[in-house]
Amino acid sequence: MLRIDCPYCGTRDEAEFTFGGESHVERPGPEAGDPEWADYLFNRDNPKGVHFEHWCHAFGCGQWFNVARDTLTHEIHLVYKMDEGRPDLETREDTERRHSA
Amino acid sequence: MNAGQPFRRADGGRIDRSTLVMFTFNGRSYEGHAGDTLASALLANGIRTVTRSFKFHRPRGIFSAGFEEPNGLLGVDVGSGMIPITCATLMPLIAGLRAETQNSFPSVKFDFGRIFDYTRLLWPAGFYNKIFKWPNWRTFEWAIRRTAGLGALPKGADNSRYRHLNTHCDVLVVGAGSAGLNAALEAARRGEDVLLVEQDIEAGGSLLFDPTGIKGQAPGEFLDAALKELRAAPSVRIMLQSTVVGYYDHNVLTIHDRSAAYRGDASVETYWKVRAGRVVLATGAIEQPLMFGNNDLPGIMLAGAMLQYANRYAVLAGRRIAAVINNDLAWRTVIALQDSGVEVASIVDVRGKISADLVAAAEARGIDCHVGATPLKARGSRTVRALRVATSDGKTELVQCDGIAVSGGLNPTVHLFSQAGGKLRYDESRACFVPDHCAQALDVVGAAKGDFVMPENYRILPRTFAPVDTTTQWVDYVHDVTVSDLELSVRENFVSVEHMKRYTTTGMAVDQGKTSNLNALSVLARLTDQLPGQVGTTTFRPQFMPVTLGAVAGNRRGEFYAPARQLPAHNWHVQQGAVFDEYGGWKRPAFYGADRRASIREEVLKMRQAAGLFDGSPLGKIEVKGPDAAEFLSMMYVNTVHTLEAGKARYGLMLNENGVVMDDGVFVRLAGDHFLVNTTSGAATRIAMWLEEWRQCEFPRLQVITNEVAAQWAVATVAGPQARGILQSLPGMVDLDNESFPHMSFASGCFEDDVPFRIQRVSYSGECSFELSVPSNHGEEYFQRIMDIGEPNGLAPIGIEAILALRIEKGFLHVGVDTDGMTNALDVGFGGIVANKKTDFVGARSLQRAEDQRTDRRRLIGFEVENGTVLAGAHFVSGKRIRRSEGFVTSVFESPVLGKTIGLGLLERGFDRKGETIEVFDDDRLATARVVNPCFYDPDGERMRG
Amino acid sequence: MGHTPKLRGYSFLSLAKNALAGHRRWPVAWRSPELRKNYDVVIIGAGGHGLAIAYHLALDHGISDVAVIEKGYLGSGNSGRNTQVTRSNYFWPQSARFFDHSLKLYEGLSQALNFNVMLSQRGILTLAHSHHELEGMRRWANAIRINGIDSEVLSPMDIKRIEPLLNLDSCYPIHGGFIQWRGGISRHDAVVWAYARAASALGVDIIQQCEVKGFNISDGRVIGVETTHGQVAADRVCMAVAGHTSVLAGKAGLRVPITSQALQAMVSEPVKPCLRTTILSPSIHVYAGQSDRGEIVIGGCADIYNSYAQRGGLPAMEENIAALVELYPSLSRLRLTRQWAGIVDITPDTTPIMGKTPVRNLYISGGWGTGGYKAIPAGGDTMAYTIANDDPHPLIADFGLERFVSGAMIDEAAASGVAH
Amino acid sequence: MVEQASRDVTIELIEDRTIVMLKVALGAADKTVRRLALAGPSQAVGGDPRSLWRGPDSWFLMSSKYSGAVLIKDCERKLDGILHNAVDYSAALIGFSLSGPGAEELLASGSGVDFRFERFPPGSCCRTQLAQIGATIVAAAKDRFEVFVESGFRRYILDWMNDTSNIAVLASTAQEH
Ligand SMILES: Cc1cc2nc3c(=O)[nH]c(=O)nc-3n(C[C@H](O)[C@H](O)[C@H](O)COP(=O)(O)OP(=O)(O)OC[C@H]3O[C@@H](n4cnc5c(N)ncnc54)[C@H](O)[C@@H]3O)c2cc1C
Ligand SMILES: NC(=O)c1ccc[n+]([C@@H]2O[C@H](COP(=O)([O-])OP(=O)(O)OC[C@H]3O[C@@H](n4cnc5c(N)ncnc54)[C@H](O)[C@@H]3O)[C@@H](O)[C@H]2O)c1
Ligand SMILES: Cc1cc2nc3c(=O)[nH]c(=O)nc-3n(C[C@H](O)[C@H](O)[C@H](O)COP(=O)(O)O)c2cc1C
Ligand SMILES: [Zn+2]
Repeated sequence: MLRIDCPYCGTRDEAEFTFGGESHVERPGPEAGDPEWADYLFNRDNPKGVHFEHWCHAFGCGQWFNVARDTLTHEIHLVYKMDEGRPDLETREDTERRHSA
Repeated sequence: MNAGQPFRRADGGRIDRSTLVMFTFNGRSYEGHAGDTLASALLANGIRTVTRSFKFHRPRGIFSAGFEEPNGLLGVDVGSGMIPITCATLMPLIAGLRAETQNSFPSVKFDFGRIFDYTRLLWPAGFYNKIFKWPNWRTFEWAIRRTAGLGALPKGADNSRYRHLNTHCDVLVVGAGSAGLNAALEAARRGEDVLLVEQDIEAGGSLLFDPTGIKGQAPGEFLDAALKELRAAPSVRIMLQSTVVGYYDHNVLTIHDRSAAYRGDASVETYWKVRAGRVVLATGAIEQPLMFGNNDLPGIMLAGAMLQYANRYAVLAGRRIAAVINNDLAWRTVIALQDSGVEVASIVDVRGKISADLVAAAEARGIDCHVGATPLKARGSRTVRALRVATSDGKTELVQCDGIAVSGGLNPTVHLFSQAGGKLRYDESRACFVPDHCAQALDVVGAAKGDFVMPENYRILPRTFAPVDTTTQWVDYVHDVTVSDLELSVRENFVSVEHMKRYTTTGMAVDQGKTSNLNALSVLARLTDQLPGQVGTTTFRPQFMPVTLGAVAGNRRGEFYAPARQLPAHNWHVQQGAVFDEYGGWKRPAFYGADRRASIREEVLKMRQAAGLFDGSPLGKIEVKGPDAAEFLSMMYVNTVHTLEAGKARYGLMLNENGVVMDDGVFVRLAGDHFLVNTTSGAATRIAMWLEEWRQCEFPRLQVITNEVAAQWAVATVAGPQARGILQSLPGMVDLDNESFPHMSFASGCFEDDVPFRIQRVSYSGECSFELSVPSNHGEEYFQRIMDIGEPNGLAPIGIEAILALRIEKGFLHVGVDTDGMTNALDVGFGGIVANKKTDFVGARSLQRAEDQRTDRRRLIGFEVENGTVLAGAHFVSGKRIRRSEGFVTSVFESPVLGKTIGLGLLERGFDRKGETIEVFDDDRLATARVVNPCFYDPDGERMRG
Repeated sequence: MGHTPKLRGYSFLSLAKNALAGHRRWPVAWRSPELRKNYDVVIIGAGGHGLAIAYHLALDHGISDVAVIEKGYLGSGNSGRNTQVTRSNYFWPQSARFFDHSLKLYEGLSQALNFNVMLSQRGILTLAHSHHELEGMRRWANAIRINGIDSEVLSPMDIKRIEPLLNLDSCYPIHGGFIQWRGGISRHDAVVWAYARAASALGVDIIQQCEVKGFNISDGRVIGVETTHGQVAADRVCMAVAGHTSVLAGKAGLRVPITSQALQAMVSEPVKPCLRTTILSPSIHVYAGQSDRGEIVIGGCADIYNSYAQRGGLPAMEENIAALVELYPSLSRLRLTRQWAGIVDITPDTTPIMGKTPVRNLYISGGWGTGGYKAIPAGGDTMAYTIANDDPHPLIADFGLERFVSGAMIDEAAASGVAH
Repeated sequence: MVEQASRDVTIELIEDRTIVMLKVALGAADKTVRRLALAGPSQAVGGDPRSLWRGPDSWFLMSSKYSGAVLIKDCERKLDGILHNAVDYSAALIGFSLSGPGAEELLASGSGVDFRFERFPPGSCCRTQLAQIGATIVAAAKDRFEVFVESGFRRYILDWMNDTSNIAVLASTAQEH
């Protein structure tokens, strides 16, 4: 069970959250061609490693926020707010290398 | 010595001799003491053969004294039914306990199933893959199925209660042996809050039986002092009879707590979920058996277990035993055994060189020592009588004994460590796998870490099998896997440890290989010329010990399985004779009265002829406010939003980004910057979250906020020719006449009794219809008030089924019923609205794809049945011999008003097929129907607008 | 499907003969050859699909210069960890045709491969918990019937007769359901091993413990792969790596509409026969049946987030067990022994992705999600055809990647909607 | 009104209170807090009206003195120029007061939040999942909590609390054997 650190409420159980998939996906305008639109609709980063994704604290404060989580270890490196761009984990200081032994 | 318990020592042990506990085994009565386990009590009574093995029905006896037990898995009844596969070594002896052998017929002493043992050669590992192919597997399956299964489901209802508990701690210490106690003490002294969890009925681990002192203290003294200090510390909680069974992500662990179990209808099992800052695994180590001929005979037991029976339970597992061992530590155990009254006839150590001190100590006690000897085969039919040994000088010798203590060394209990994602390392000096590293916040201490001994005091020889018939050397006792099975697996190239596991099923039984995995991979290593470290282990997974399914479910059963809401006027509906059903998480009146069909029909007629009162409270209501509210909603709806005037409502359709219809409903402009979005009942929460997701994630620049307000309001929908008159009579009601309050209007106000209300004129039934909202705490009162006014005018309560029928007559869409996961806005007749919308909206771009624009898509149509019966779910078909589905019936209603059966459906090219007669297929029956406009009743909407 | 000449050797007679010889004469089930530098076809992933493709290439198309390259042990992916449900009760004709072809191949598989895969057609019983759900199920059952596949709508009483332990009046009362009697289970490992044995006998090289790390692509055409054992040249390459499809396709510069999630399964202690069919409840999200060894095999919804961890989380497990106990109260005293997970490759419309890719001579068989076990025989057959002819087999013509651009999705979830 | 009492926990209905749900634009949260003296994150503060933090952009205002209309008016006055929406939510929620030594354990049966005194001292407020449904929980005093859920769940949550506390009593009696 994941324990996710809501930036507003603190750490809570996975069951309180909904998962929104990849973050920072650009929505193309209506003028996009079919391939570009299909890419936006269906193709997602699906890395084995750090995934930038968004979650909503649905049973808590109702806020969406971003999470950088490793899909192999489930380790959460960073939680950041919706309006922040995709971070560079190497350079950010507040990256939490949680439990890294 | 106790006459009733011939193998009970005269004194010693931690049992309560003053309390006799009666129990039965296979129908016969026996006695034991409080503090016994079922296993120790059976042994005290001299019961050797407790069960028959799974595949070959060989006699088996108690093999261990803990959770690693592979044999003593019995049916046990302590007042909650005969529970199969209960571990006798963990089961506390309780008065009135009934135990049964499960896998034998007619009795455990004589079992016909033994035929499989005598024909053992025919049933090697994976035999079923090679045969039973002709004519097919099912021909044989029924018979095989009957022989499988370790026990049978208990009969009767389950009278135990189950619950969940969540908890948090700074440090979770798993295991209360010396290592765990020390870890708990240290943490407690630092002031951390500690949860110390022990699966046994008392704390102590090997302190309870191992006489070796700890830091100069006798084991008992250390234990008492430690417990005293821990019990006095306010930040320490100690849980007994509680097994940590799962180690999940982010240091969440689960505990199966049986401390209040086994008490008939007062039993409670608790399933804990612990969130631990740090975890200390002090889970000890499991002694491993050695492989030799007939090493599964009753009477053969792990050496440490024999010591535990002797010292903790005062039970002799044999009167004159042999010991078969491969390490120095076991010498200590065996000598301690002798000191505890178990006569040790001889020690057979497979190693060539042993410290003279050990031999001297043993010989001083009169023990015959065979150094560098090889155990060959145990003798005996239902219990061990002798052991044949090849001595170091090449001779064979027969050691007479009634028990054999085996020790193949210890193997750390690393299950939880592995579950946590930890990686293991093979430690050659200890011939076992020890924890290496793990990304979660945990420490491993004590025997679990491999710290049971210094290597120089251990000198273990890697385990191997004996040079005798490998079909008689057991590796996995539960699944009856022998060394020869492993050989076969290697011969056939199942050489990956994972293939061997699956091919032979080693380690896949309920004990998950606690005494077999290490031996199996040692054999594999030997057969493939590898080191065990190269072979590796299979994966440990939850559960560490089998957990009752009921405990995992907790009290989330019956009415608590899925929470359902009650309507504000629930009691009123009950009084009206409502029959309730669950719709989208609400208990709602399906209809009123006894007969489903008749009631629905009658309610429909009443609504059309006079008026109906329907509870629409579950409809979603979301307020959307802000200067950009209109722009936001314009993105969310297919429909145009800006042109809507304040106080007016508009019907709208919402799509997902793939163009598929998600929801429909009416939205109201309360004021320039303030809207009220009505959603369907089933989608209320989903749409509220959908709007928030777009608002927060995609359109944060828009100045808009949303409030989900549905729970505040009870909604009484009053519709029908008499509706206006009835509602107008409510004192304080706004003017409802058609000029001041036409169709699709909204107003709010306050009744004379100060109850605020909102009213909107929208219709799902096709009648003149008003949705009146009052605060939900006034719901019941207002339903009654409206009824009082309306009853003389023919007002009747209307259930949801009638409403769903009424809307069919109007051809109004029911999203999710008349649409499926592929229906787009164009398929439901929104082509014109889409074409007219000038701005972007969610799903718009998808509708431009060629696929979405195809005219042969399945479109929403109406139909009238011409011939036969049609039910929802029937298909429109073409073709005679080979049929092809052209779509399906989504809704049907035998309309009393129209006097015919009508329906809606999705039909290929549906918009172009008006007037066509089509075949309708249902369960091999055919009917015919004519395609018509999907509005059957009052097509011009005069009643609705009138 | 023709019989493979070399595939004899497993029978009652041979078992008896070998027993007399102490089982010392059994041949290897498959060879473990060295990886060569060059193959006509390289298949990545020795799951059921990869192995079945290789088998059919060799058997039906005479292409046996084939390597199946597997990063772990063969069957270590989802084929070796699934809940074995085999059925063809699909809604859309394209799916039904494909999956029924697969079921028919399953029906003859033990004989064709001379290996008992233990196909047990005890029925797949889908439950409806409300009046309206039953209408939806009737729609589904009729579609199946029109597709020429068996399905029978059942009343609650029929269901009680088939599964007496089901609680008809649970919190989700059972209003009815439908059954495909030809549906059932078979033994997952046996299927993988049977194909491996057959492919190996036909000359296919199965290379285990060797990971494909990248592709050699020249002029938009694949010419080989890079592996942990070195470079391998190949005329044609097929990816059959299930949960790892995105990662591997990425190495060829492709983006695919797949997310990888952990789908869990779990087993109870083995008990005497108590469940006959596999029951499946789309609205409670659980399915369960009893294996021939006696364990109750339980599955349900996937963990909600992307994962490659191959282990299941707690919420989904609890959800599945609570649902099971609600449906079968008499299982409450049974115990759970093990819980595991596989990484499933989920597509937006839950239909697989099969066929060609934008890279020439690179083929894909993926997106099997929660339901590709039942597709193994047909997947092997049709992909082998596709690779041999560089043209999609008619049965899978609609399963290509193009559908995501055109919008021609085949959404089975709309009709079925549960992981199985 | 006492709804239920087991040996270790008493459940009482919280009656006669007004609740207003206030939402503001996220960017204006700080200003709002200042103007209305609202509770900070994860807090419940104030006399009457008191404010319960629901999230960075939302509060419940509760009062036993003022009507919803009065509270809403007050918000409108003080939040002039700030995008906000204050709605009467009094009927939407049902509140219970849980008191006694078993109260914390009762909550712990249904929620993973750490309700121990040191971690969730009086004045703390959280929104969480309790027995699968959304709940707002306030620590009122030692061994006393307030729980607010949607009023439609009244029957469900009462039955659940009753059943759960009965099991707890059964478990602790059994242990005393
Ligand atoms: C718990 C669970 C239950 C399921 N239940 C059912 C069910 O009841 N019925 C059903 O029909 N389906 C079911 N499925 C789905 C089914 O198991 C899969 O769809 C199917 O097995 C996929 O087969 P495959 O051969 O494509 O993939 P896999 O069997 O996963 O094989 C892919 C192989 O590729 C290997 N690989 C990956 N990357 C590389 C690389 N770079 N180099 C070399 N090798 C690589 C992997 O190690 C793996 O062995 C279930 C799945 C799970 C997880
Ligand atoms: N002779 C033997 O059989 C034997 C076995 C193991 C350890 N030892 C000795 O014990 C000493 C080490 O003590 P230790 O504390 O490391 O081990 P220990 O065996 O004394 O204690 C481990 C404790 O952990 C408990 N436990 C294990 N898994 C658990 C789980 N999942 N949930 C709850 N409880 C669990 C066990 O019931 C046991 O009480 C060493 O001196 C070693 O030589 C002897
Ligand atoms: C249908 C099926 C039945 C299984 N039955 C058992 C079982 O009875 N005992 C057991 O230990 N594991 C059983 N397993 C689980 C395997 O041990 C193993 O966990 C699974 O194949 C995944 O592999 P892994 O755990 O090594 O990753 C079963 C797996 C499947 C797919
Ligand atoms: Zn939050």
